[in-house]
Amino acid sequence: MGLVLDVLSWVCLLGGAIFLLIGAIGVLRFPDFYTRLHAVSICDTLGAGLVLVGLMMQGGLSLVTVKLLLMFYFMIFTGPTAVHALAEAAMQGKLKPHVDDRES
Amino acid sequence: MPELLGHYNYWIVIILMMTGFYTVIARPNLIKKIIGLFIFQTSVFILFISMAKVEGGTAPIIEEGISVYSNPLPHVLILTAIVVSLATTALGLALVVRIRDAYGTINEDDIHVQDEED
Amino acid sequence: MEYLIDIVLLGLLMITGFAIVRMRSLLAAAMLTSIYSLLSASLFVVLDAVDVALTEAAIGAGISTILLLAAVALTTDEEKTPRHTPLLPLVVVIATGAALIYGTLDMPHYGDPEAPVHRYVAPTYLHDTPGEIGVPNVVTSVLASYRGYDTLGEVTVIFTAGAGVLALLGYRTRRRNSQGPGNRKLVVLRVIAKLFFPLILLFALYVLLHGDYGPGGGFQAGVIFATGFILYALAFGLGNAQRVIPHQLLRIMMAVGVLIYAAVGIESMLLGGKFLEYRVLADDPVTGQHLGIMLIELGVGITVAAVMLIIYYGFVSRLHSGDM
Amino acid sequence: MFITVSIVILVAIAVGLVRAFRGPTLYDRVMAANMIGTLTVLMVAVLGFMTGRPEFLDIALVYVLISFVSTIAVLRVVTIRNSATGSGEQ
Repeated sequence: MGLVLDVLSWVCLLGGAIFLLIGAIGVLRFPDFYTRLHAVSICDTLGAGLVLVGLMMQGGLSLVTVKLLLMFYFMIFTGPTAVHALAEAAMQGKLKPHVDDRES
Repeated sequence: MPELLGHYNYWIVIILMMTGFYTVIARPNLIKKIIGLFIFQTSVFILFISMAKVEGGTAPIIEEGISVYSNPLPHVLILTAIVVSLATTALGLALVVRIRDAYGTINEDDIHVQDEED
Repeated sequence: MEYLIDIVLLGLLMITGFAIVRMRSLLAAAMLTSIYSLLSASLFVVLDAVDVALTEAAIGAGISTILLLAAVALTTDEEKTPRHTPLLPLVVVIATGAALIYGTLDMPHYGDPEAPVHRYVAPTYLHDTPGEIGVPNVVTSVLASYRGYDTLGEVTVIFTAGAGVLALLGYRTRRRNSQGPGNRKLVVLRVIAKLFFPLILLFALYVLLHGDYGPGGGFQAGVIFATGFILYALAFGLGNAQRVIPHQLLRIMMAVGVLIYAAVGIESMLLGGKFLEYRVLADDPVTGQHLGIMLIELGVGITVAAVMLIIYYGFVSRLHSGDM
Repeated sequence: MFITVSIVILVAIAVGLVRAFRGPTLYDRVMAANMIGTLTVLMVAVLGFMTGRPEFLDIALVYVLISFVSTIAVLRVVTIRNSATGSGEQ
C-alpha cells in the first residue's frame, strides 16, 4: 500500500513538473499576450494542482495534508480569477489580440 | 560544498547593494530612487539572513530530535526591519506624491531648476 | 542540494536587480520589484528564516507593490533620461563595492557553525527558550520576550510612519458610494472576494495565535489582516470598505495597539517585576510568559493592521476614479 | 525526486523572468509576476518536504493569498490609470 501510494505520488509530482515546463515554454514562445494567458493557466491549475496532490500523498493523513488541501482549494479559485482579471484589464486597456491575416 | 561556495552569498549581496546604491545616486526620478532604496534594503536583509545560516541546521523552531538550528537573532532583527522598511517606503512615496503636487514633476533635475528660478 | 537552489536564486535576484535599474517604465519596474521580493522571500525559506520569509512575502510582494503602483499612478510613469552622464556615480559605486568585497574576505565562510555570530547570545536563546518561555518558536520568544524593548521601539516606528503618511496625504472621504463604470465586470472578483474575505481574516488570526508554535506572529498577522480588507476594498470599492472599517476607527486602533504593548509592560511593573517582565503576569512563570507574548503580539497586530490600512486608504483615496 | 521537481520549478521561474524582462506590454509583466508567484508557492511547499519539515506550509498559504491580492490590485490600479488618461499601452 505504501509503495503504491509512493509511486502514485511520484507520478503526480513528475506530471505536475512536466505541465509546469509546458506552461513555461508556452509563456516564452507564444506570439501575443492572450495566447500566453492560456499557457499561464496551465501552470496555475493543472501543474500546480498535480504537484500539490503529489505532495498530499507524501504528507499522509496529517495537518500537512489539510494545509495542502487548503492551498489546493485557494489555488483553483485564485488562478482562473487572476487570469480572468488580466484578460479583462488588457481588453479594457485596448490591447488588440494578434490575428492571423491569412485566414480572414 | 560550503567551502567551495565561501563568500558567494556575500558577493551577490554586495552587487545588489551597489545596484540599489547606484539607482539612488544616479537616477533623477524620485520613485526610481525609492525602488533603489528598496533593492538596497532587501540586500541588507539577505546579508543578515545569510550570516544566520548554520550548515546542516534547520529553522529555529524547537522540535524533538533536532539539535542544530540556524541562528534566530538575525531573523528577529530582519523581521522587524522588513516592517519598518515598508513604513519608510510608504512615507517616502507619500513625500513624492506631495512633491509632485507642489512642483508638478518628480524629476530631481527639474525640481532643482525650479528651485533656482525662485 | 539546498546550496544549488541558493546559488540559482541569488543569480536570478541579481539579474532582476539589474533589469529593474535598466527599466525606463516605472510601472514595469514596480512589477519587477514585486518579483524581486518573491524571489528573496523564497531565498529566505532556503536559508531557514521561515518567519522572515512570511513577513517579506506579505509585505514586499503584497503591500509595497500596491503602494509603488499607486504612487506611480498618482505621479507619472515615464522616467526621463538623466542630464548628467552617470560616470561619477559609477566610479563611487564601483569603489564602494570593491572595498566591501575586500571586507568580506575576512568574514567567516557561509554556513560556518563556528562563526562569531553563532557564539555569543544565540546559543543561550536556543538553550533557554524551552524552559524559560515555553514556546517552540525561538524567533517569537526572542522577538516578544527577550528583546521586547526593541520590538516596542519598532512598533512605535511603525506608528510614527502611519502618523506621518496621515499628515502628508491627509484623507479624502468618498461621499458617493462609488458604483463606477465597469461595475458589471467585477462580478467574478466580487464572488471570489466574498468567498475569500472571511477565510483571510481567519487565517490572520491563525497566524497570530499560532505564532508561538510555527512561523507567524503579530507583524505577519497584521499585514495579512490588512490584505483581507484591501481585497474587500478592491472588489467592493473604497466607499464600502470604509463603512466596514471607518477611518476614525483605524486612527484609534493605530494608537491602541502601541498602548496595549506598553500597558503590558507597566502592568508587569505594577505586579512587582521589571518593565515587560512577563513572568509576574501569572502565578506560573511560563504561563505568564505565554500570556505576555500573546498580549503584545495582539498589540503589534492591531497597530500594524491599522497602519497598513491607513497608508492604503491614504494613497488610494487620492486616485481619481473612485471605485477602488 | 523532490530535487527534480524543484529544479523544474527553478527553470520555469527563470523563463517567467525572461518574459517579465521582455514585456512587451505591462500586462505581460503582470502575468509573469503572477506565474512566478504560483511557482514560488510550489517551490516553498516542495522545499518543506525536501528539508523534512513540511509543517511550514503556512508560508506557502500566505503566498497564495498575497500574490492573488497583489495581482488584482495591480490590475485595478492600471485600469483606473488607463481610464483616467484614456490611453492603453504601457
